[in-house]
Amino acid sequence: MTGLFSEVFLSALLFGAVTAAIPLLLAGLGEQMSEKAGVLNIGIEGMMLAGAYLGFVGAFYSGSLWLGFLTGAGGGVAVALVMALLCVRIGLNQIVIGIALTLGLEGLTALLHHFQFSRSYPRLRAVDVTVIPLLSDIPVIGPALFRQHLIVYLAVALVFAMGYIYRRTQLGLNLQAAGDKPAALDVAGIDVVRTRTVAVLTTGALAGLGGAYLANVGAGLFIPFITNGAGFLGIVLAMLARGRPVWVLFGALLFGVCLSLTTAMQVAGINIPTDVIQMLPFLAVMVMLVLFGRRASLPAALGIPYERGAR
Amino acid sequence: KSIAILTPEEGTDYGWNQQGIDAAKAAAKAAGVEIVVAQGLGYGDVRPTLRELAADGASLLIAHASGYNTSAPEIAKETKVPVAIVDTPTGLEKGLVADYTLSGHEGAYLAGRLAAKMSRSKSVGIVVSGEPPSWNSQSAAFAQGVKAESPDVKVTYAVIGPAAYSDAAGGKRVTESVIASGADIIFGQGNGSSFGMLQAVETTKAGDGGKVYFIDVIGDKTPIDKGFLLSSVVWNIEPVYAAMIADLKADTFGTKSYSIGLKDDSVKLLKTAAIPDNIWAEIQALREDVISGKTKVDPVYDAAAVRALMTSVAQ
Amino acid sequence: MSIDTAPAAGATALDATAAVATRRDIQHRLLMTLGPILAALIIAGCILLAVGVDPLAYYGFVLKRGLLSPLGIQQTLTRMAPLLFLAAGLIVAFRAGMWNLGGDGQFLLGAVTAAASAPVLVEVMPAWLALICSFVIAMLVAMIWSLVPALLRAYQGVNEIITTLMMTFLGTSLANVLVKLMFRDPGTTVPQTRTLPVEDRLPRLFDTTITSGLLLGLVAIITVHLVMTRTAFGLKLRIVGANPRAAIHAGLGVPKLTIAVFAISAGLAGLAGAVDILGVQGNVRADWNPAYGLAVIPVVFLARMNGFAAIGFVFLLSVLSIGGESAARRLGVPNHFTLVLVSIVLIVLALAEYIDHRYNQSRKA
Amino acid sequence: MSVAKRDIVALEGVTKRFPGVVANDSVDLEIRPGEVHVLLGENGAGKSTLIGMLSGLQQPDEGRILVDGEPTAITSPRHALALGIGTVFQHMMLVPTLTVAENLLLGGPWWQRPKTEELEARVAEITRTLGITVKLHAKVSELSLGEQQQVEILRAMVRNSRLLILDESTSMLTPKGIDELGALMRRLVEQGLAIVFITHKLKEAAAFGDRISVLKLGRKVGEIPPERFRALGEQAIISEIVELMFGKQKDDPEAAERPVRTIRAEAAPLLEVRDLAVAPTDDAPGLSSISFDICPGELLGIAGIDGNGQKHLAEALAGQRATVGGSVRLQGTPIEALSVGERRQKGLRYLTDDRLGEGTVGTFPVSINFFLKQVGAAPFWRKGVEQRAEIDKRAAQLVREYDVRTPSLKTPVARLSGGNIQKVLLARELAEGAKVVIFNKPTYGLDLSNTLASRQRIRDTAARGLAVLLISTDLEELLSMCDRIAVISNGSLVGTVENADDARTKVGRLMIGLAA
Ligand SMILES: Nc1ncnc2c1ncn2[C@@H]1O[C@H](COP(=O)(O)OP(=O)(O)OP(=O)(O)O)[C@@H](O)[C@H]1O
Ligand SMILES: Nc1ncnc2c1ncn2[C@@H]1O[C@H](COP(=O)(O)OP(=O)(O)OP(=O)(O)O)[C@@H](O)[C@H]1O
Ligand SMILES: [Mg+2]
Ligand SMILES: [Mg+2]
Repeated sequence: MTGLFSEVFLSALLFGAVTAAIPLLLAGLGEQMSEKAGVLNIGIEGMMLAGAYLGFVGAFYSGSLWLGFLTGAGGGVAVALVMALLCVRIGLNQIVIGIALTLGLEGLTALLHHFQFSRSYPRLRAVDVTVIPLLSDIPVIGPALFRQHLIVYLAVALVFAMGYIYRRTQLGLNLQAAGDKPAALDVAGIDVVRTRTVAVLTTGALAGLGGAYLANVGAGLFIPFITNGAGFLGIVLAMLARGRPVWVLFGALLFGVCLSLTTAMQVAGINIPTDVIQMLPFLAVMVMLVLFGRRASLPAALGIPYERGAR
Repeated sequence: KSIAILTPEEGTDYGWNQQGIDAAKAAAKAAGVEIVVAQGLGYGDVRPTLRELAADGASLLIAHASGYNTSAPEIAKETKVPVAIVDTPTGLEKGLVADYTLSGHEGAYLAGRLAAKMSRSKSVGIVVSGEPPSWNSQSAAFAQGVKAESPDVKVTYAVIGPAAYSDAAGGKRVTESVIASGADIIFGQGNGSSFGMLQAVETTKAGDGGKVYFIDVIGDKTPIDKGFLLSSVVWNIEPVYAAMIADLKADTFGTKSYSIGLKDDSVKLLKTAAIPDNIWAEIQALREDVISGKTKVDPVYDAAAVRALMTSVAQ
Repeated sequence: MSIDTAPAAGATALDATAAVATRRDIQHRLLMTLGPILAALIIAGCILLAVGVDPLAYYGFVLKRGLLSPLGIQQTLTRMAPLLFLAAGLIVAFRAGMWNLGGDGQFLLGAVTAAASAPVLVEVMPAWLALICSFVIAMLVAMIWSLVPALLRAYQGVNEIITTLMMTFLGTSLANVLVKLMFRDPGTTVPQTRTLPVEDRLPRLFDTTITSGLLLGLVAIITVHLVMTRTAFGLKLRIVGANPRAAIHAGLGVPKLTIAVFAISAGLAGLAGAVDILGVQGNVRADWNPAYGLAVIPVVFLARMNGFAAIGFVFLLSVLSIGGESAARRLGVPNHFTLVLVSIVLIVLALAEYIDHRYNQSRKA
Repeated sequence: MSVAKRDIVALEGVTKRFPGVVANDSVDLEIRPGEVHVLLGENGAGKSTLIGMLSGLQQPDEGRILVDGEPTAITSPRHALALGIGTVFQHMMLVPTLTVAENLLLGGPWWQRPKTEELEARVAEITRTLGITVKLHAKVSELSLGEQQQVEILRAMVRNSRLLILDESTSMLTPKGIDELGALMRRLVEQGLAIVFITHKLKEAAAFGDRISVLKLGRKVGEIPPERFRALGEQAIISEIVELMFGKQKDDPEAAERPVRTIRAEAAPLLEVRDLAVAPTDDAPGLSSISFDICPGELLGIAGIDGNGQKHLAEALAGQRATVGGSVRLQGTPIEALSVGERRQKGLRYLTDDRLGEGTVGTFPVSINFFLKQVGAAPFWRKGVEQRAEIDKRAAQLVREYDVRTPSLKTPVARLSGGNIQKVLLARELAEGAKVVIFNKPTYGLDLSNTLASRQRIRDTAARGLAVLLISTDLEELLSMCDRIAVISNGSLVGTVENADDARTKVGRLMIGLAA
């Protein structure tokens, strides 16, 4: 089998794994922030779709990928704004609104695509990569990991930035308090609603960015339902990661690698039904849960709207 | 008098749905009947739509998806309105159910020959988003064509994933991997995800630094091509629908299966500027051989069989 | 996410004033449901206008095709059957405080096993018995599928949102594998299970095309409602849901109840799959996933986990999806618009409930 | 009025309404530096609501609040903090998953790194003057309730409050802790702070206060200004308060005599516990070799500082917590292997200290909460089907018998006042078939009249010949009721004392680790 796998191919596989992992990573990091602050954000799939659509529109009409990422993040924020308004400010049920937003954006983006692109199917140019000197010369790993678009490095850097925020800043304390005991945060003089709103909007920005990456870099185009459940995977990753950004990264990479493994096995001509291979990442996670499935430490106030002085 | 066609997705995909709808429109126009298009119905339950169309007076319901071949005959019996279904040659019923099994395998075989002739790297790839029978038969025939042309040419087969019809990112990712494994011609089948494949072809260089070419199926993506489309196995379903309408009028509906093939150009290979004339001439000669029966191409519909075949031709 | 106990109260009211109050309450409820729907239709109408479609014509078709025409209403009622089972399953889980988000996986596995067993069984036994056996098999398979999340939650405290989501991804894949590799109909090239003949399926009601699965669904959801509100078992589950620590304090076997909740909830989802197959579809095709579960979840919340209210909302959802499909076709809007419509209706209903609640509070103060 | 003693905060005609209740009804109040202003009143009198408005959690519906003489709308907790109003709330307001230091740091500008060093220095300074120690780097969830309360007081200090509000802050403290808190308050007012101190214990009010205001049903019904306060002795103050609160003259109501009961010495113990052991958890030490007997009609008290294993003991006896050794016999039959329900069947009852957390289901009607531990039992359920008429009948009976004040049987139990919720629990646990009853802090958070009523219930229980285990952190309560008092410390019983004249000192010695 080794003969089959040229260096170029292996590195393409790894590259593919990273490309598939980045949207999951961004969605997972975003969801993690909401959950930390006590908001179960089921609408993240809708935020990703909004990001994918607007991100593509931005990149396509401006010709600039960066502008695309910006509009994509903006799209996610716009949806998050609705969520923040309805679920954080006035305290509607987060699951109802989350699912409704996801359904609505599935429909809306498909509708817009139909009227706008369903005849022309525009596609973007190839993505410019930033080559990291020296590191990119490492065989196999180099081209896969160190010849990526700048946003990929930024996304990975974000993991560590988030870790820093959570552990070392007042904002991190605020977020954790908002999720574990919002009343305590409130009497400490920090507005819980504002803190949670910030968290939800950040989620929207990250999910939107993830969607934009998926459309602009992952696919190079937009089609309806392009996210294919990536948002829900993000929720799972965030919950598995127990508040640690690094674990979101690991989880996202696991999924990406499993996807590439599927391709690798097929190219190697191993005759296993794809449906079976496709179950691999989920099976892996389930096995992990069964083996190490200690109590997932979710924030105590997760899913519960905060109202000052309510009893 | 009117006929109705039902498709799972919108008829703007330069593929299965669009070819079906365009053909039905053309056939209806030629026959002077009205046409009702019900598109984007999804792969769920179409019985409500079938019943409604029947109640609205359609005299033929074309259920243009293999997913509809259980519900449509049932509704035909219930409402006594004739239906046409796909991929079910055994389901014929006089006056009620006709089958049209569309397989472009003959065309795919030619595409395989073409790809083998044109591949610089002696390596071609097949990327599919799922494994429905009509795609399987083309994947298999394509591989057979490649091997018939030159046993040295490597064929790589990759499925994006189950129900990955809209996974454009997956299409791009898998296609890029296949290109990295050496392929410089991609035979791609997928609905939404085929645009991802196209994108991969357009943005990835082959191993020798040259262009990678794409061979499409069913529809004609020339209008949106950026110069990477090598060919397409184009299906023209209009003759099938025309024959159905004729049979309906002649009271012979439901007595035969309809199909498409190279013979009447209902399956044909698209000629693009990327194909040199001499190679195109050779392909045309091969086409004659297939039509005359000198070359036999048997369709393989089963996914497991296709994968077994791919394993055997991979090396 | 509090569990509402209102239906438990108020039921003993029998005297005249209470009857008047109840009637006013029902009127109020109706107003608070129809009002928001109207508002949602107006908002969605603006989107229609924006894409150049006459909203009145659109809604006209929705009403006509989903509700008022004999054909339309029959389709609507038929569509309700699996949704009712799913809603019943979710009511059990949500009232017991367990977020079973794995309905789609359980539904599909139930559907596949029902589709695999029924055509075989009808050949060896009377059709009615075969149907019953298939229902039981579907239910059991779905129950077994829920065992992993149930055990993890009951004995390890692993959050069930993660596990049920994972199991639904897995279940969808597994259902495909089963269809393609194990239960495939050898008689066709299309990857699907064998087809249960129309005459062996669940009988239709009277002379219509409405499946008797509708009745089963109604029975299921009403039974669930009564069990949850009127029996000791239902009360135990509600205690677990409302305050798990109180359940332990009161000596309830929380782990066992947890497993029971998952089993019942998943079993009902499995039955939902079976009723769709045995009543309507007749077989399962590869890659088939109607994803009903996702739309039913908010519906159950909006109904405040009340079975009767859920019936109403499921009806609404069916009207919108059947009528919307038809209207979209006639006016050249992509079918996806139905999703937008449903989403807006859900959001506006949730908002209306909030405003109503606020209004009541300020009136009391 | 002297210039130096200008009000820091004054309330003028403040009214606050909630759905169905007027929590504060045009209340006037002056809060001055250098004074401990004690707020008294029954449960629900509106004390905490008043505090809520001072700390920015709520806004008055009518009236105004003056800060330094200026009418000020205190719009948010942040605003209150900025005005120098620091509050220790009745309910714990710490984030359990953060460390003490992090909790103290909460509230800083969001973009900054927490200023840990600065905090440490400041805390060191404050704790030195206050004479307390805190574990800055321990997680709050690992602290005992008493320690948590200290952290909250510390937090108010760290923020440089000019006005410190303590809402029932002594409820979790030991007698020694209470005295220390009293001394601390004294030092603080001497430094020029103003303090508002809320308590249900009249002795504390008399001992620590300078000025007393009494609330009743949301109205201020009386005030004892400092001049009068100093003029009166403790007894006089208490009887004046009692008159204000209850309107009838009565001497120190808590000093009810312990009725002399005779326990037949030869009677076999109803409950025998031998060498009971429980594994430790995050928030409490494990139990080791706990042994004691209780005879019919006997009232055994368990004294000790909160968090020394009392809850584990109660839960292990009730069957809610797994044991790792030892035996429990009820009327001679071993019950350690039985489940919660089976033990209840045998007559073992456990009245939890966590009324809303585990004792009741807050959203369920009062009627159902009477039968939470009997779900499925006849005659309230037949063949598993709820018999609503039977339930309502019996519930109505219990409501009458135990004087539960509830608008209706259908009212969600969480809407009731703490005292009334406690009555529901008492009714549930003492209903037919009880033989051994464990009371865990039965009067915690209750006002005077409810406390007295509950204590009477407990005495009556023992008088009926039941064995009673009374766990309490309130030494006075134990001394006034028990036959014997055992002291628990760090998970084991360090001694048992007959409740005779010198019991107070003996128990006190045991509690601080000396031999009796
Ligand atoms: N959220 C609420 N909504 C409506 N009424 C309430 C609410 N909370 C409390 N009440 C009512 O206010 C009254 C007093 O409640 P609170 O909890 O303050 O009582 P309490 O004074 O502690 O009682 P007790 O003296 O018996 O301990 C109760 O009779 C209750 O019915
Ligand atoms: N957020 C709220 N919503 C509704 N009612 C409330 C609310 N907060 C307080 N109340 C009601 O206002 C009244 C006063 O309550 P408050 O908590 O101020 O009493 P309290 O004097 O502090 O009693 P306790 O001694 O039990 O602490 C009670 O009847 C209570 O039920
Ligand atoms: Mg109270
Ligand atoms: Mg209070």
